[in-house]
Amino acid sequence: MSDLLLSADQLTCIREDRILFDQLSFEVTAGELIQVEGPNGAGKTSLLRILAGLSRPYDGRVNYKQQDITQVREEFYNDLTFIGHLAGVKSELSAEQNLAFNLQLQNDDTTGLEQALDQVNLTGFEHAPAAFLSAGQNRRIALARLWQSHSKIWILDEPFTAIDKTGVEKLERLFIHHIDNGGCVILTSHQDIQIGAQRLKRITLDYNFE
Amino acid sequence: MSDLLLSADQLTCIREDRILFDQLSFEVTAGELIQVEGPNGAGKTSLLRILAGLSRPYDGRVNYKQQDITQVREEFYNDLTFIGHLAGVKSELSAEQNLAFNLQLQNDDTTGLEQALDQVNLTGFEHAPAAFLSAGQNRRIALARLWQSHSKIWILDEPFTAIDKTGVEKLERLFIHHIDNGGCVILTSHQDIQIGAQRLKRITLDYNFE
Amino acid sequence: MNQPLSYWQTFSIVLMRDLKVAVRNKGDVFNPLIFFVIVITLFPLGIGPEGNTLTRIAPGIIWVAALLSALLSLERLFKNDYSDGSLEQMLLSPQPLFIMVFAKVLAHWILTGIPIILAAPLLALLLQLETNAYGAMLATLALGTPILSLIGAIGVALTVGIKKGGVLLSLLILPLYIPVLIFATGAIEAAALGLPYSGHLAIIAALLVGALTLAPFAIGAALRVSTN
Amino acid sequence: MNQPLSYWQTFSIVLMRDLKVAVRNKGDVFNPLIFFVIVITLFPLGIGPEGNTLTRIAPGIIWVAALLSALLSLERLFKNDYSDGSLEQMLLSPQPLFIMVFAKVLAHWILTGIPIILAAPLLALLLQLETNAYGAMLATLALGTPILSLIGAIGVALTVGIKKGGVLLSLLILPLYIPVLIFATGAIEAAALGLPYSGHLAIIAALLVGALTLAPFAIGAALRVSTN
Amino acid sequence: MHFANFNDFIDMGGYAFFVWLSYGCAFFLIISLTVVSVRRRKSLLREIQSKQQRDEKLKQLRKGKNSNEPKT
Amino acid sequence: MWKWLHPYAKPERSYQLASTLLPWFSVLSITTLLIGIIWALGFAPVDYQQGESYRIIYVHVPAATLSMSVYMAMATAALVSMVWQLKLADAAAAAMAPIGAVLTTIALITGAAWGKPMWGTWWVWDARLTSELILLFLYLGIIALHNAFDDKVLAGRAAGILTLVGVVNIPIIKYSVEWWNTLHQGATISKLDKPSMSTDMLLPLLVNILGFVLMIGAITLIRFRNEVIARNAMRPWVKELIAKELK
Ligand code: HEM
Ligand SMILES: Nc1ncnc2c1ncn2[C@@H]1O[C@H](COP(=O)(O)OP(=O)(O)OP(=O)(O)O)[C@@H](O)[C@H]1O
Ligand SMILES: Nc1ncnc2c1ncn2[C@@H]1O[C@H](COP(=O)(O)OP(=O)(O)OP(=O)(O)O)[C@@H](O)[C@H]1O
Ligand SMILES: [Mg+2]
Ligand SMILES: [Mg+2]
Repeated sequence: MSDLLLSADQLTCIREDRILFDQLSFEVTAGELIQVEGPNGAGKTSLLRILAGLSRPYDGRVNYKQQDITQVREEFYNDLTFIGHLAGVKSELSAEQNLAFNLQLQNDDTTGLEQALDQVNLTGFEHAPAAFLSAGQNRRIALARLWQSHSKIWILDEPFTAIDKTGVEKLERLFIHHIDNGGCVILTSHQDIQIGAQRLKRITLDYNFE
Repeated sequence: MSDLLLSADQLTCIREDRILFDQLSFEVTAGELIQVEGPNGAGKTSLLRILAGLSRPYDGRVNYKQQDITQVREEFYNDLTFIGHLAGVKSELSAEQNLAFNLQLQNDDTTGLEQALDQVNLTGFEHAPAAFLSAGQNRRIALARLWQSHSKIWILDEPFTAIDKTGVEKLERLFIHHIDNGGCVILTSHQDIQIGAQRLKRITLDYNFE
Repeated sequence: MNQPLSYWQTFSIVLMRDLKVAVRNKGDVFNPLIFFVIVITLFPLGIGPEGNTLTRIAPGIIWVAALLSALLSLERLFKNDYSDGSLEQMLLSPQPLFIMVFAKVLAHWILTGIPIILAAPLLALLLQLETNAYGAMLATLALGTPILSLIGAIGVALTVGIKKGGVLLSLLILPLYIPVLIFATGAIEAAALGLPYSGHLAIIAALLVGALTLAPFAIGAALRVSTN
Repeated sequence: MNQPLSYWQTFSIVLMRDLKVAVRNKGDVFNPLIFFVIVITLFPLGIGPEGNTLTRIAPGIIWVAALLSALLSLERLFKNDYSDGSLEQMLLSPQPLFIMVFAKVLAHWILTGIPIILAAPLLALLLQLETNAYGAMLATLALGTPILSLIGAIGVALTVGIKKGGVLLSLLILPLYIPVLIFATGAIEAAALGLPYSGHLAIIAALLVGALTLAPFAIGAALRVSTN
Repeated sequence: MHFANFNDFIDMGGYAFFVWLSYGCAFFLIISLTVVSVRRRKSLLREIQSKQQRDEKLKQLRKGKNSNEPKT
Repeated sequence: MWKWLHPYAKPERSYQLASTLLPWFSVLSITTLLIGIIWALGFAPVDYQQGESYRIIYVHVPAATLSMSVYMAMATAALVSMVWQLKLADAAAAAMAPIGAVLTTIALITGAAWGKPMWGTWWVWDARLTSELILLFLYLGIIALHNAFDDKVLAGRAAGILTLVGVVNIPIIKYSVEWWNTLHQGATISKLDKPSMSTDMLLPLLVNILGFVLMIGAITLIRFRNEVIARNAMRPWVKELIAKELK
């Protein structure tokens, strides 16, 4: 494999004495779109947070380009964009200020904020505090970042939540564009993704009651 | 119309000096399922909160059985179940305690909690504090209430958020059962609803830019 | 449909739920008390351990500490309920709002007022309060702390929808706490000098009755406004 | 990809953002100050208006009030960021955490410490502080309030993932504030008596240097643990 | 006229600082409140106007977009 | 009374009414205040006890007396808005709060500046002084709460509730502070007791009080108009107003 970006190595996650997944290993290379599937409570969010280094697995490790992420934190985070259940949008700041701050933290390009906001249909709302926007518009502020992101690895926990249909389509096109350019996307979603099956890799988690 | 449950009378909603909807009137009778549609930020949540009496419209009024809801608050709320963007689940309490409390407040039947929790696939998690459950499981605790509800009017803001596919199907079956029994459902969702078009009435909101 | 709940049932359901939540958050039960103790011990540290001065100012310190610890714990009264949406559910319930609100305030008092009353004698000892003022101190705390919870709840209800929270709250309600503070410390000082203090107590009791009857409605109205 | 940010840029971006948020929440700018003022006025009300006693205890009151108002405003340092997910984003940023944390603490101090320092002379007037103690009061506040923000931030970072919030926090950090309190009030009292107080100031300055070097790392580590 | 000369008037029988401080502060506070209130009106009107213009612009923009969308 | 008021419950009408009244109030208040202040500073006789410092009374007393009247007016407006659901009453209350706060501040500053030469200290914990300070806090609380809401209508209602709760407390605060003060301090400051004034001292004071009332009226009208505009930004008449005024 030429372009191995991220690999999970024997990950085990135990929550409240329940084994969510055990010795889970997989690899993510450039050009892959991975959907983590499973019913509610299967452990998707837990897996994504472990992959992003936000929580520690009970056992096993996560490697970024063959190196443990806790060793190469700075390089890894420079190459990672994570959007979780919480959007990371400050309700006091405007859409534009929020986006600029998030991009700067990530060493991303902050020219062309307006185009990015236009992509997520927030033209006209750039300067209103996020508190004045709807649930979906708040998620859109967080997602606008993706259009400016230079990082290869995108980890997205239910990115389509609260987004309307045209928005979902636009996001899907962006994902394809991203993996075509050598990136990878790891996401969860309970909605079906309209991307050709050959491009989509699935990781299925299930209740481990056996 | 024999069974007029709820009617909106010339509702106007203005947020941040933008008119979301103007002079909106419609009626909801028993046996109807109404989907409020529109892109992000169109005003769906605002409309549902006005219908439930949680916020006041800029102009116009909402009637429950021909009477202004602010006049007949007690009867109306006895006949209403509202689940919003926030689930109303206390993370310190267990699923069972949460459900029991919500049902009691609503004068609903509190025998058979376990069946209700089983309906939403929470068997085995009844006694764990909600903080230990996943995003979808938390929503499920809130939704479990619907199986025990005696109220006719259900107002649900994006009830399918974070719910997996089998969960969504089950909910749709429940909605049909409810309207067959003389209830009505008003909901928003960005996902398509698999209910025969003849039973579904749509209210479409859009940006008022024309 | 079940039988509608009686007022008393509604009251006890809400009360029990709030107590349950507090017990699950073990900290909630002890923290106001510990804050009270810490604030009181800060004073000898800040002022110097001289006995005379401490005895003079002991009533004031005890009451100011009680006030601040009520204040600090008030946030939790509605804020958590607001941010997880269960306040919304209460507003949408057919049960009368003022009863639910009253139950919540009572739960707050049980969790903050009572521990303070129980701990006060010990702390008075540390501050070398005059021996014959203990009775007055306990009586004023018993009558006064419920007023703190009731009036405080109005402030919390008004600010519950606002991000700023904490500090705005104190600006709103501390001025309203001043009469309680003055009468209560007055009573304790009178008792320390061996003077009668039943007049002060009567006034505090009157304030309590007033707060009990008016506050629940004000709180309810405030909640409906600030969750709009 | 853009040029990575320099330390200084990261620092100023985070600082400016926190100040912007505070200015939007107009209240955030004035409220800690107003709390400070109100707490200070509570004491004369609780203790009685007698000038002599007030003068004796003025340094203690001013410092206890400063401590409490720092404490009450601390919550906002990380809590809001945690609950809207932006703390998570900061932890996932390639920028060094201790710098971002340091910028946040500085913003907190600018918004609470500086107003308190500016208002203190006026309040000292109300409490009839000895005239020759003003200099010492200002010096101790200038050196001491940053320590309050730095140490407080450790406590907030540790409790940010926990629902209980407020009161647990005070339990954690008030004990750590005690040394500052003792040396600061000691210095003011010495100055009031016309004694030299540079020794006390030196100790507070040493505490400040210690806190400045160690706290940002402690805060960063605490954040990683408590958001796990 | 109560005062013999202008200097006496300014001196206020030795209480100049306190008297003029009082009058000065009162004057300053009232005038600033008035000025702030009067200016607020203009800025309010301007705010509303700019919002209206923004809405207008958006209307055009969206119309353009909606007619484009089906083609792409 | 209600019938007479009713047409003015419409925002547009009350805006127009405020606009017609404003010039009258402005002109009258400025002339009255000018007369009063020149009289007070230059022509009123000197007080044999306090010397010229007593001239502070001519700002101190109007500001102090009216600081409380403004609060009562706000409370009345809040009550009206609550009982009759009259939204404009909230706007009036909101318009008055900053004025009350400014008056209270003036009373405090002038009082302190008078206290220094008379009592030798800027501040004592006297009953009146203390309750005036608490009144300032009440005002600041109401203003802060009002600013904390983004929606003007909600802000008005929330501030109204607080105002009403505060009005219940004002007599209690006043009473408690007075009572508290006398217990500790046997000898009260006798100079605060109303001195029996000679008419040539009293007259300019009355003129000044009238001037302050008119001035409060004028500023209230200015601010009231702003509040009405802010609450009706979407109405056509505001659009017309904008079209007329900003060209
Ligand atoms: C910070 C200091 C002071 C404050 C806050 C203050 C406050 C007040 C207040 C609230 C009133 C209004 C009474 C009412 O209408 O019920 C008042 C009236 C008055 N004050 Fe002051 N005062 C202060 C200092 C002084 C000083 C130093 C003097 C004179 C030596 C003084 C002389 C008067 C007089 C003569 C009145 C009018 C009395 C009356 O009509 O009842 N005040 N003051
Ligand atoms: N608290 C608020 N203050 C001011 N304006 C608001 C507020 N909440 C919403 N708005 C405005 O109202 C509009 C509609 O919001 P609403 O939440 O009703 O949208 P929605 O249709 O539910 O959208 P979504 O699909 O994203 O949930 C938003 O565009 C926003 O500009
Ligand atoms: N903070 C926590 N403490 C203890 N257990 C937890 C915690 N969070 C989650 N769990 C447990 O881990 C399991 C998996 O949670 P997770 O959030 O990963 O699920 P998920 O697959 O993302 O579900 P959803 O589709 O609902 O988002 C849950 O069933 C829950 O029991
Ligand atoms: Mg999840
Ligand atoms: Mg919505």
